[in-house]
Amino acid sequence: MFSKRKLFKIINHYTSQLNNRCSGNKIYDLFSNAINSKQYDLPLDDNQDNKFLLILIALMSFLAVLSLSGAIALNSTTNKWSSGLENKITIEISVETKDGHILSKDTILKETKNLYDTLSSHPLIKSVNILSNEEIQDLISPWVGNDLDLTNIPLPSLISVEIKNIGENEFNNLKKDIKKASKHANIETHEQWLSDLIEFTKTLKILSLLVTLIIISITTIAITSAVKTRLAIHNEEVTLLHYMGATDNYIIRQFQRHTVILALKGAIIGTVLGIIVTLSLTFISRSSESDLIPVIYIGFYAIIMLCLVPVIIAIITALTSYITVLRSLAKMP
Amino acid sequence: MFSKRKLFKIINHYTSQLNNRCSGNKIYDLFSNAINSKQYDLPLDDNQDNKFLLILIALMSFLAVLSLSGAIALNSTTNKWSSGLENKITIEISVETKDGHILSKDTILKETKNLYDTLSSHPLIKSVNILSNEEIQDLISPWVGNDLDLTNIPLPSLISVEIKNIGENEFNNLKKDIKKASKHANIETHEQWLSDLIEFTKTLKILSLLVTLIIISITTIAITSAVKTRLAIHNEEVTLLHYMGATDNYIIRQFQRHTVILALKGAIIGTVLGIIVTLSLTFISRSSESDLIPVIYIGFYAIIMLCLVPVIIAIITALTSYITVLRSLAKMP
Amino acid sequence: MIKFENVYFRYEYNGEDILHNINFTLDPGSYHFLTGPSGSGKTSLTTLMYIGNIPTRGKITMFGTDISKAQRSEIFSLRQRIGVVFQDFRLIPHLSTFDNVALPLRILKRPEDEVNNYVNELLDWVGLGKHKKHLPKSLSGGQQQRVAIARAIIGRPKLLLADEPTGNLDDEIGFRLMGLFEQLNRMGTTIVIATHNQQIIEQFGHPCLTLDKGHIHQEDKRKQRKKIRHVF
Amino acid sequence: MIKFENVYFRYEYNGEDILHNINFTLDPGSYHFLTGPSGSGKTSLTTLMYIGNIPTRGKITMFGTDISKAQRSEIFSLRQRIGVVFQDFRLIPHLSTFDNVALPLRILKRPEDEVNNYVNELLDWVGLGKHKKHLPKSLSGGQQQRVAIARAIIGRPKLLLADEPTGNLDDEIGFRLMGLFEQLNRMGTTIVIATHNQQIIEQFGHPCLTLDKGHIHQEDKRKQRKKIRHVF
Ligand SMILES: Nc1ncnc2c1ncn2[C@@H]1O[C@H](COP(=O)(O)OP(=O)(O)OP(=O)(O)O)[C@@H](O)[C@H]1O
Ligand SMILES: Nc1ncnc2c1ncn2[C@@H]1O[C@H](COP(=O)(O)OP(=O)(O)OP(=O)(O)O)[C@@H](O)[C@H]1O
Ligand SMILES: [Mg+2]
Ligand SMILES: [Mg+2]
Repeated sequence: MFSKRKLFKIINHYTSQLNNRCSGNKIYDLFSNAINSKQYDLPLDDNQDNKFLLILIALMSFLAVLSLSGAIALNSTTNKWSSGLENKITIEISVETKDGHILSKDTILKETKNLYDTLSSHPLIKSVNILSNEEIQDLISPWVGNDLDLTNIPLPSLISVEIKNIGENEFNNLKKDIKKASKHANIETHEQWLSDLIEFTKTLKILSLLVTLIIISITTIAITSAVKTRLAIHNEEVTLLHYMGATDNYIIRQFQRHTVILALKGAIIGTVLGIIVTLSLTFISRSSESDLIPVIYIGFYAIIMLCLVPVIIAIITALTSYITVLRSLAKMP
Repeated sequence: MFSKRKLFKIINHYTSQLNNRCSGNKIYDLFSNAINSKQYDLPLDDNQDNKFLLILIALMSFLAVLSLSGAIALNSTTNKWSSGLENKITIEISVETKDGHILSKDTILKETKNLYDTLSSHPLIKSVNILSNEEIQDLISPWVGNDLDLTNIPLPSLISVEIKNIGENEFNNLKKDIKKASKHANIETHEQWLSDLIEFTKTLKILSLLVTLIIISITTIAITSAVKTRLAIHNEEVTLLHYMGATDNYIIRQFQRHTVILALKGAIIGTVLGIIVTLSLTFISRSSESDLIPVIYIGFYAIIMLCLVPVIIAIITALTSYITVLRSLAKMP
Repeated sequence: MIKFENVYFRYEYNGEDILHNINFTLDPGSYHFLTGPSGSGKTSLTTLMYIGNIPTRGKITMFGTDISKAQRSEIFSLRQRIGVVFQDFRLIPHLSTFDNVALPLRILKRPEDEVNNYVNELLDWVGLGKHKKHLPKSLSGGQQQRVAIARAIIGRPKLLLADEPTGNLDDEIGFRLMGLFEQLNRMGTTIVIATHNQQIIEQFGHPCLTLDKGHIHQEDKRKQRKKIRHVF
Repeated sequence: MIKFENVYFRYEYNGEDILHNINFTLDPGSYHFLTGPSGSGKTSLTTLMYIGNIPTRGKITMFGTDISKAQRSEIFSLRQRIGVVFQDFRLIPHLSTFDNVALPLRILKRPEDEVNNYVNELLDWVGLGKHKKHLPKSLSGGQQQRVAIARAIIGRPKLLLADEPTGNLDDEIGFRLMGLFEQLNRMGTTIVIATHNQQIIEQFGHPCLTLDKGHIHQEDKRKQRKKIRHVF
């Protein structure tokens, strides 16, 4: 015990020097407080509330991890969708125009050729591909059947275009260029359903933000009330320490260290459980054959991110208990 | 305050005399304890656990009321069924016998007459009623239609019999008598589906018993732990009272009165809520036209019974705190 | 009244004998001082006398009852005949001065008007008439001690054990209370006062039990020192 | 060192003035007794001196700082220069004797080996060498008081306030501790001892502040009574 104390004394010495140098730096204080103190003058540990707080924080971080990993999975999935679909458009020159005219095979062929030439050399286009008649037949065969001879029927022309990552303005320019090259071209982007999807994703993201906010509020409230209870229980001892010249920081340190350790314990338990559940869901989603269950993808970095949950909760706890204790100490003479 | 004390003194005087007379009567002690004490020497009221215990007991009695009223509703419904059906049997003399012969109209008529005579004078039978051809036509018309002329078709004979409340043995005797009177009679009791129903009801009753048991256990555990916490917090004061010659009863009274009042408060809140929910469900079930929702019937006496829930919870609380405090007091010198 | 025979005592927690082979008899109506240096075991011995602890070995007889053989209900009625002034007062923090003092009477189920009369009279006598409704924490040290004394004597105990009853009192009120103890003693109460205040011991000159590291010496200082009874 | 000018004080809860128009100055290095009957306001006055309460009216100057104008951090450093023996000890119940006494040094962030040396030495000196690891509740009343005294002086305070420091001690150890206070005083500590023990006041003969129902009288008993310094 002696040598430990000595060690802590040395650490204390340097950190207090550091403290003095950047005395305005409250965040730094916050951590040095929570880490440096080795001894409790207050019997904070033998409190029945502790277990409750531990479980609450474990639950909260469990929920936080689940909501976060949900958001991450959603994000990576929509990214895949977008990258797979967002930059592809299909241009159709249909046989029947909007005003009801039937285009001749020659007109269609000419406009297609025209379009292809324009697009191949267009700076915003990655690749252009005219669908062959066979490909078109494949596409429409589910509706008309395979036996139908299409040779004599005027087929629409379909051009699949992969465009570069561009902004909306450039995309509008591209649209104009296409219209210029072929006045009968219909541009089919995947905008509509994709924007629906993105809208939905946004809602989910807001929801997960909301969950996070609720979690933070509940954690803050729980810690505040726990610290207040402890302050009330140990009011006599706290007053005594005050009378003996203990600074606010000295007293705050005791509470802070206690609550931060408790919160860290709870948060780590909750986070580990949350990550286990997330990973299990990921594996289940991958191994399942059903199309109903989308494949969840949680990357390595995402898991690293999830591991930040306890750190964030520790920071919230440190801050909350700092402020709570300081406030009630300020009321003492 | 003074006159109140005096009043209590007088009550105390008489009850303590009563107590002395039936000193072995612990149950009596239990209540006189919980009711007589007017003053707390221990500051049991300013405890944060109180609110928790109150809510828990309110929840428990709410659940108890719901489970109880469910059981009552079930009971009254099955009673209605049973009283309506259990004592009625139908005797059929069908046109086609089991081995395929077709009975003549005369045979049927003769056997029916025979049966009616036997049953009318049978000591176990309340009433006998031969269904007229019109009644039978009404019964079978959903299958064969109204237009069919039944006059030339041999109709089965149906006798509806109301029997007295009898045991299984007597019922078997009755069966034999019927067989003797008409060898072609088929006796249709409502035994099978009714026993299924009764089986189901039994399961539900066991379930509600289980719920009640769980509620009692949780309540008991919660009160025990609450009392233990209070004993631990006020250990010094309890020891002091002991040293001053306070009997176990004197100390138990303080805890008991506190917990009983708390439990009564919680139980009344929960019970009132439970009864409100039950009555609402009853009215909804009656006003609804749908056949899917059975009409729930909760009588006046049933509601009186539900009002016993707080009383029972108060008794459990009184007993639990009595035992808990006594046990830990026994450990003191 | 009280008889200790070969009594040994240790606190479980500690493991060392605090009291060694204690033998003495206190007659009914006697008045003894219990003295000895700090930590010699005065409070521990007092605790045994109000059955706050059970001796590790030996036999204690109180009011003619062997306490190791007494039933639980007997212990209660024994304790109801004993008044104790604790060294650390042990007032109940949420009860007013009045209710703290009334406690023994309420435990004895005395009628409430009797309680009122007795408590008010005694509180006035010890100079706490103005502080009846105060909580212990808003009383001065000496006032708390007077509440503790009042609580110990309100029930007219057969045996009064006072542990350092004047440590926080000024001489005037201290002697006043010692005089009250004399009066009680004359009315038949057996009194044991643990104190290190030699002045008081000398002045009142009652026989003295002296503890030294857990061993007891019984000496009668009545012979050696002059009584100062004229104070009252 | 300490200057009270027209100080009035009341506890909010009570509503009556406890201290009336208190005026006095204590020079650095002085030694004063504070006396007066029980309930006269000794503890209340002491509380004002360690800034445990703020006067209702009037001005208190400590170490040259007007405490009503002092900043929070100044108050902390003022208090760190004051040692207090509380009348009710106020030991921290879950800390051992050692840790209780070490507390002021730890608040001052003294090196841990220094803390060890100081505390062990002092505890041996006050006769608690064997009780270093005991919790307050397993100490006798006098032992607790000695822990409280040791805690007050361990930090070599500039000002020592002791409220009834010998109420639970036998004469021998009591005088021993009073001697320790003399020594501290000779080394420069200003000392104020609230006591009703006239014997001690007479024997040590320091100037005496007498409180009576909240009014103060300053008298120098040094002239009237002979000093008994030969005890040490
Ligand atoms: N609860 C306890 N657990 C363990 N040891 C104890 C306990 N109470 C007292 N002791 C020890 O027993 C010894 C005697 O203590 P006791 O309180 O009886 O002394 P005392 O004569 O009353 O002293 P004082 O005059 O200081 O009050 C002391 O050494 C003390 O440390
Ligand atoms: N916290 C408080 N709230 C209200 N009144 C108080 C409080 N503390 C003390 N008093 C009152 O103030 C008066 C002075 O009390 P104080 O403790 O200063 O007296 P004291 O001189 O120390 O007495 P003693 O010698 O008995 O310790 C007393 O009448 C007391 O009832
Ligand atoms: Mg003692
Ligand atoms: Mg005082």
